[in-house]
Amino acid sequence: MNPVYYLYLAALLFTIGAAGVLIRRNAIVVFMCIELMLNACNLAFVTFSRMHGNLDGQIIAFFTMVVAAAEVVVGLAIIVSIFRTRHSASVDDASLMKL
Amino acid sequence: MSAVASVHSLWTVAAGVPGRIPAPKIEYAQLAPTLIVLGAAVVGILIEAFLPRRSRYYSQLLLSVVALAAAFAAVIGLAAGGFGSSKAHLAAMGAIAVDGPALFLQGTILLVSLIAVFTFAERRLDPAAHGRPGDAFAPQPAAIPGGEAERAAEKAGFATTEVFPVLLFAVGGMLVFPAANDLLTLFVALEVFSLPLYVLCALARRQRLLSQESAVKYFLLGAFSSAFLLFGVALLYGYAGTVTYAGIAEVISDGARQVDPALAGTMGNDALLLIGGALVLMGLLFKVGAVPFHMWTPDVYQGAPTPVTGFMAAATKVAAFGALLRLLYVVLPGMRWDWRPVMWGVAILTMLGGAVLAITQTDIKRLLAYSSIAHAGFILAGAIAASADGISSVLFYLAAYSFVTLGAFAVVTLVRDAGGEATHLSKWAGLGRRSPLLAAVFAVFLLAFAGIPLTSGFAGKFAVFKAAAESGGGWLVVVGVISSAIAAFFYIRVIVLMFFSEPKADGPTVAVPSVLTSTAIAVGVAATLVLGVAPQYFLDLAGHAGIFIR
Amino acid sequence: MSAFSFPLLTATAALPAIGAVATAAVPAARRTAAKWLALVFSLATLALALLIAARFDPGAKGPFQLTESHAWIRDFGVRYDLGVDGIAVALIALTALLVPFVILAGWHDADPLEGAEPNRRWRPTQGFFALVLAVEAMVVLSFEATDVFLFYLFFEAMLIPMYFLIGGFGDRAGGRGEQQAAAQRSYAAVKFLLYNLAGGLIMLAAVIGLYAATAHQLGAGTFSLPEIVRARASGALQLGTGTERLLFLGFFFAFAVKAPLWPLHTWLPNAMGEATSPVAVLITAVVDKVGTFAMLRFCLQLFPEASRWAAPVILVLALISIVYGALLAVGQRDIKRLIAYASISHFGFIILGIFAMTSQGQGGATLYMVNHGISTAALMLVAGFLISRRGSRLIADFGGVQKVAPVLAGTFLIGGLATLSLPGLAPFVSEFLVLVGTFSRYPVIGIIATTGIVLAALYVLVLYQRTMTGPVKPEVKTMPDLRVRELVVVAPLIALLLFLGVYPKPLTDLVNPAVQHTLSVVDRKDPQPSVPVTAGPGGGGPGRTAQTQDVEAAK
Amino acid sequence: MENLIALLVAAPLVGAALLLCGGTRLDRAGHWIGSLLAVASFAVGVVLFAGMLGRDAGHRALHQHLFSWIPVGGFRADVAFQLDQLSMTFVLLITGVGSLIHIYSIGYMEHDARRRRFFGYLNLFLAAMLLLVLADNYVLLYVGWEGVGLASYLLIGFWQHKPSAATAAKKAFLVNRVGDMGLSIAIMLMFTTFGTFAFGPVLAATGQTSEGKLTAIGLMLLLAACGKSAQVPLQSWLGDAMEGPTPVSALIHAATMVTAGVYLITRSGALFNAAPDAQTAVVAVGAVTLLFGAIVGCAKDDIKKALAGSTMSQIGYMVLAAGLGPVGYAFAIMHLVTHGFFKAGLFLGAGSVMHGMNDEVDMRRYGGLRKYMPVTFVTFGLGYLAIIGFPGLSGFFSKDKIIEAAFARGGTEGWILGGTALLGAAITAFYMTRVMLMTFFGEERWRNAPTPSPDRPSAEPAAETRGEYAPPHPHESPKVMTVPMIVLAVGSVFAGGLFSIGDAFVGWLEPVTSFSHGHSPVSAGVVTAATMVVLVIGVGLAWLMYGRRPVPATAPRGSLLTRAARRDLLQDDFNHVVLVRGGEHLTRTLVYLDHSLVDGAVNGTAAAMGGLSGRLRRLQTGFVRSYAVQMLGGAAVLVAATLLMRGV
Repeated sequence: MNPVYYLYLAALLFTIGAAGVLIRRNAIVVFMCIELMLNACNLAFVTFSRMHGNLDGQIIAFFTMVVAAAEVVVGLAIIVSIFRTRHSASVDDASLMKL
Repeated sequence: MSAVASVHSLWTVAAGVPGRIPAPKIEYAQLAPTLIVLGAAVVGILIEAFLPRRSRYYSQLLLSVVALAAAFAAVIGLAAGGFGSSKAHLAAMGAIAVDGPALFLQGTILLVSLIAVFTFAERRLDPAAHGRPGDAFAPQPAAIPGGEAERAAEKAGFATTEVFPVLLFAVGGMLVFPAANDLLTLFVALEVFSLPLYVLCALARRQRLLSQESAVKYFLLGAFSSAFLLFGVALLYGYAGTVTYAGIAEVISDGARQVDPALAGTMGNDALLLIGGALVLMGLLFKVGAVPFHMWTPDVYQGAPTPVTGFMAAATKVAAFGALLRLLYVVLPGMRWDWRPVMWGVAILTMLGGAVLAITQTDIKRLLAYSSIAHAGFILAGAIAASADGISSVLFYLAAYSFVTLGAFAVVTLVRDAGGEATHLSKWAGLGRRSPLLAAVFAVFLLAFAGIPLTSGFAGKFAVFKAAAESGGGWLVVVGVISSAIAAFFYIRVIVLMFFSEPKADGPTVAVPSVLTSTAIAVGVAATLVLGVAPQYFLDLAGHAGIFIR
Repeated sequence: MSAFSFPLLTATAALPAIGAVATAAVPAARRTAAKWLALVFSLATLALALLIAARFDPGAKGPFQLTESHAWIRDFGVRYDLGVDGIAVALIALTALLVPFVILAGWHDADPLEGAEPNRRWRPTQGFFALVLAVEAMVVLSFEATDVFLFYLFFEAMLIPMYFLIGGFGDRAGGRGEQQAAAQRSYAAVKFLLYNLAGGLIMLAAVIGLYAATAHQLGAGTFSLPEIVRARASGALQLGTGTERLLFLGFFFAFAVKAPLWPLHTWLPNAMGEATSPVAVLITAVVDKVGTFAMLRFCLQLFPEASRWAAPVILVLALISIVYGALLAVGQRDIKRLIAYASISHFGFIILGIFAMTSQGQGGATLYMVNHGISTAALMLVAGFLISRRGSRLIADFGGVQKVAPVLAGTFLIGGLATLSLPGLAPFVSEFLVLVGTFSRYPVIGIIATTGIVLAALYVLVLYQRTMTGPVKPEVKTMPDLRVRELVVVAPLIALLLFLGVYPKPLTDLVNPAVQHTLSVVDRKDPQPSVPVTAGPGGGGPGRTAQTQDVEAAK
Repeated sequence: MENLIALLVAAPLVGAALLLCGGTRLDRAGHWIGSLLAVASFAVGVVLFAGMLGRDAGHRALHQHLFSWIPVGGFRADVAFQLDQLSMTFVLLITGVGSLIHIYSIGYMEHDARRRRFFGYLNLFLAAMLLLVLADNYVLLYVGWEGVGLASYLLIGFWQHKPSAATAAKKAFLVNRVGDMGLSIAIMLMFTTFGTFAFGPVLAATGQTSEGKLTAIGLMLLLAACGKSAQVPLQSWLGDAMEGPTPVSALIHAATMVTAGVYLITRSGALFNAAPDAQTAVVAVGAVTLLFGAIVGCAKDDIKKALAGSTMSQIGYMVLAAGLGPVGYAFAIMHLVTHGFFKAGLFLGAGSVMHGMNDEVDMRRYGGLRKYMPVTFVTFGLGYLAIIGFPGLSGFFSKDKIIEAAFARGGTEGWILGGTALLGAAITAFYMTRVMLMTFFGEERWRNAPTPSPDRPSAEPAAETRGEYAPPHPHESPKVMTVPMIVLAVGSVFAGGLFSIGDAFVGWLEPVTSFSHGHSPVSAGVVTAATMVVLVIGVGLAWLMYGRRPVPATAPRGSLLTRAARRDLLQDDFNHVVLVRGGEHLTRTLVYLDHSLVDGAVNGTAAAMGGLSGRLRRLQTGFVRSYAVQMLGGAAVLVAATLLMRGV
């Protein structure tokens, strides 16, 4: 199978993720969409790695996972704390600062 | 030696398959600044875990100061050893560059961080609740604002001393960021310094709702942008088959050769290069706060604890511009004709946008945020000059700007009323009457922002505009000048407010800072004036540091 | 000048700067000490300025004397280059001369309000005098700088202390509320700063452009005026018509704002109206002169071709300034704004003289700068004394002052007569030279400009009539005459006006070589008379009239 | 000898400086110092005159070069004096009449608290006037020219507390400034044409340049002369100038300063001779003014204004004469000198009358005063006879010559000019007789004047305090006032005759002004006879109207011409409507435009920036998702732009 299809898939996933960030209100879901985007990147890395025949892409994918995990830790901490304060996980509620 | 060697051997054994992948060679000495800072951060975590609460503050402070100073000394040592010029090379298997710009920027970041640590550690400003000194951070960030737990924590005199190791982690990431010589390191460094910043933003003692909101905004948008950056990295990897800067640059300049013809569809595909390059640029432009990726800046600057804002505004900008410079000058010079016009547009938008938007601001921190956007535009003008002058002028500007910014935010921490810092501009009315010295100092910073001669702001602005003009960006200079004029308007408005308005009866008081914040402000003023009046030495430094290793 | 290694020029600028710091450091309670300190420093500066004038040799070769040169910011091609020509010497002397008077006249301007609660930190008095000295230092340096960048630096930097002087200290004007007065003051200060900053920033673009051009063509960028002039003369530096014109406009714009030239003038009436009189004097008599000075020194010498190209338009603008400023002065209801518009008219004359590019025009313009400084200082300071007595700036609030305070009225009249360029007083010499110089190249413009002298008479006399003559208004009945301090301020200025009106030769001798140098750089020669008269012009040598009579008898 | 010239100017200058800066210490002696220095200057003048007489005609001119004044490039203005016969004449007139008036003023200003200052101003005037006539170049002349203008301004407005005086002073200065504009343009023209503006070289070089240029210079000089000498169209200030104290009117606005225009034209004779068109203009101005002034003089009830109209008219004669060229220069100057005597005398007489009449100036409230002030009556009467040209008195000789010269112009022009001059003489006789009759003859109308002066308070300060009408007690003035009047009366009687003996005056001036006899179409005798006839007609008419019939104490409405003449032939109204009103509108409009347009443009830009900022701000909604949308959009644009650059 032509590896390019995986690239298309990656692009699609990335777009879905980005759209989700724009559309969804719940911070957790938004966050998950971002994770989806990162995973789309991973897919692209692995695909390119396969196409180029070197391992760089795969290694990068591992790194990305680690980073994403770290991001989850920090992100969840922040989201949970704001949820405790406001009893809401809607990102639209956090709009005190504007203009 | 033996300990280092054993750790090394452990690592190589763990990572490598003998015979197939060569053992990586790590130049520990040349990476010393980063390693010292990250090591200190780890030690800081251990302190949090094992030392009793009352001794944590001083130990953390001491540790941070010593670590940053030591790292700075290491940078100086490296520079003195010629790593900034003749001996510049790529360390850690080509992942990290040890060259002039990297060392200059690392030095700047370390100095800025050192001063930021002082402002982080300031405990005299907040009126002592329950007889306990309070810094700018929430005593128990996990507690619900205004809740029982928070009050108890406050009463017990808790302090979030974790901020110091967190800060050190961020600094560690920033040190790597401008030195990163491949896209993976770039991404990892980006996350390493971003994640601690997200946390730091959420820790304000007062107005915690705003603080948390700023953190969540910063986090979501930051993660969003780093996803774009990562996708850009993926595309560039797809284009070049490698993520090292040199490798990509080589592919760009030589075109697709020695490649499996079957892969020609992706390898050397210009669309991949262009889209990938643009997305990576976008990720960096987000960090420097360039229009149209600036939206987070005002909100985050306003909500974050002011010491953190100061640190962020100064150090992040230095690190991000360093990375941007390296990317533009090392990776993408071959496609200069593609990115320069686009970056011109971004620079123009950023200069004008920041200046125009700042006019109607009413909060001093938001105002400074928009001002930082405008400054990002000026720096961009120099950065895209595509000449050695461009590099050195940006380096100089960054150094000059970061001290002014730190000083300005340090001043902001001093003006307080019952609700904490009084950041609304109307409360600053008549400050010059109440506290002429403070107002004068702030005026100096504002004038430096406005680029009035004899301040560092002017020297920096002149340097970047000169570089831009010499490389054919005459109109960029004109736009820059116009937006400077617009920008002058709101800086002056603040001065008017401070000096020529009658103080309000219920106006804020000016807290008397301890030696820590005083030092920060004093260093800011000194740097502003010295770099303004006698910039030659520092221009020389920046000039010598103006060559990237490739 | 190697034999004389003492850095006189630096010292002249450094002294007031030191004075500023010293004055600012005086504790809050020792206000009077601060005043005296400032006065002493300004007098010492005057002494140094006179020393410069004494050391200066008008006949010496080379454009600049007493030069100092040190490396400064190599990366920007900037050197700390100082040097003076006759024009600069004259203007430095003017500045150093006026500042002591400004200090003396403003002796009580910055005193804290009576009944104000004592504030240990707030030291407006010290601040006022320190700022005045700071302005002096920067103005002197910008007169001395022969490096474009160095000049620019101080040209811009002086805005800051000026800004604080305008916005921070105003008349204790009754009538309006203190709040409203403060609002108008800060509006004026902001307007002043923004106008000038905008001008300065546009100039910055041109400065950078100049650097880029020199760096491109000479190898290393330079800002040295003599070097650039030399390079242009030798052909090593050719800017190209378009570039030169753009750069010229960038420079000129800044100077035209500062000078100020119509239609960039509207900041001046606000600034002069709201500032205290001594500060208004500082603005119009000292700081604004940097603008016209810079036109002469930088616009013309750096961009001779563009200057000639732009001259007709600039002359027309100057002409508009002259007439327009005068007409608006007539229509003012506020004494200080009236003087401000009068100054706009006068600056029109100065610019007219500069761009007429004749030796009379430029020599006259230079004298005009000096004379206008003195005359406006005299008029404005007396006006300030008047205003402070009545607590109002409105002309309509005065009347019959002459009867109660004859000395004040007399000095006011002399200041006014100087403003309308009465022969015998210094401004006449300069105005007449400007007119003659303009006329000899552009007769029509010269003639239209001459109407300025009628309009000047109109606004001065209307002002005098409405304030000083007529029945004594009840509010001015108890007005005291000039005090000793005030007399000490005004009398020397008037004496100087008279002296320079009767014997301006020291000044013309000082200025003429510099003007000739400028003209030679611009490559312009005076128009020759159509009928050259062989007999030496001027004074009557014996026998000449006998010859005349013979000619006439022959008819 | 020539070193004395500076002393002429220096003496009164020192006086002015002393008196104006000396402070109240000098209040008691101020008038003596002032008078003494004026007399000293006169004495120096006499010494110089004697010296001059001692030399032969070709070498009488003296020069004194003091210092180089404004040397810039080719422009060399020096402070240098030239004392030739023309200047000498003026010096003697100025210092002589000046000294007399100083002395007169001692008495006249006795009760004025600011007498010291008055004398200071008078001294200042003398100095400036002497500078004017002694200068050897036009620029220095210009200094004196404006200097006398200043002195005139100060003295007209001496009683500054009166708005009318202050306004009159301002008006005088302004109108003069218009003239001065002419002088400065003339100087500029000279400089560009000849490269110099010293009398000698300029006048010597008139032959070498085009007539057009000379005409331009001449016209500009004429404009200057019109301003200073109150000639049409710049005459409007002189009537108002009568607001000044009477000695001032006598000295400045009758005898000396107003004649400076005649001096200027005569001095520039060589230039005018080469520019006939300019001369024609001069003649026309003179002719028009002599009628204008005379007509105005007929209608005024204010004694000083009537005399002012007369002055205007007489100077019109002089200007007319000066415009005739070498034929008339000498006569112009001669009439100037004799006029100096009799007009100063008349004004001093008027002052004396006012002094005795509670400062009343309205002639309709005089009448029958000859009994109360005999000396004044006699001296005034002699002046009167002199001015109307009564045979044997000064005016007869000088005016007659001018009329002759006017006819000698030849052709239609000659007839018109001569006729005008004759008509002027008739009107002169009329209005002067009217003044004489209304003041010194008829019933004593001042005993029960019905109402206070209607149009305006009288010229003197006492008017301010005057409430109820109290009849004055006319009395003769003190010696210190009458003696100068007597001296001037003597001059009015004999000067003309003296000058005419053997054409002494013409001969004296000839080296400077040159002289040529004109060829009159009518013989001198006929002219003289005609003059006599019109004189009788004028006097008779006046006697019919004012001698036989009683004079109403309030002015009747009068004919249209009378009313127009009272208002200076509507010229002031024209000025008011066109210049004053128009100017006010113009300045008001400009002030408005300056605020709304020039300032508005800048403020508008600032406001637009603010508006833009306010609008752009709304993009910052506070919602993370909207930020993300914008970032995405930005990324898309960035990518698209990058692709576009490559043209992919």
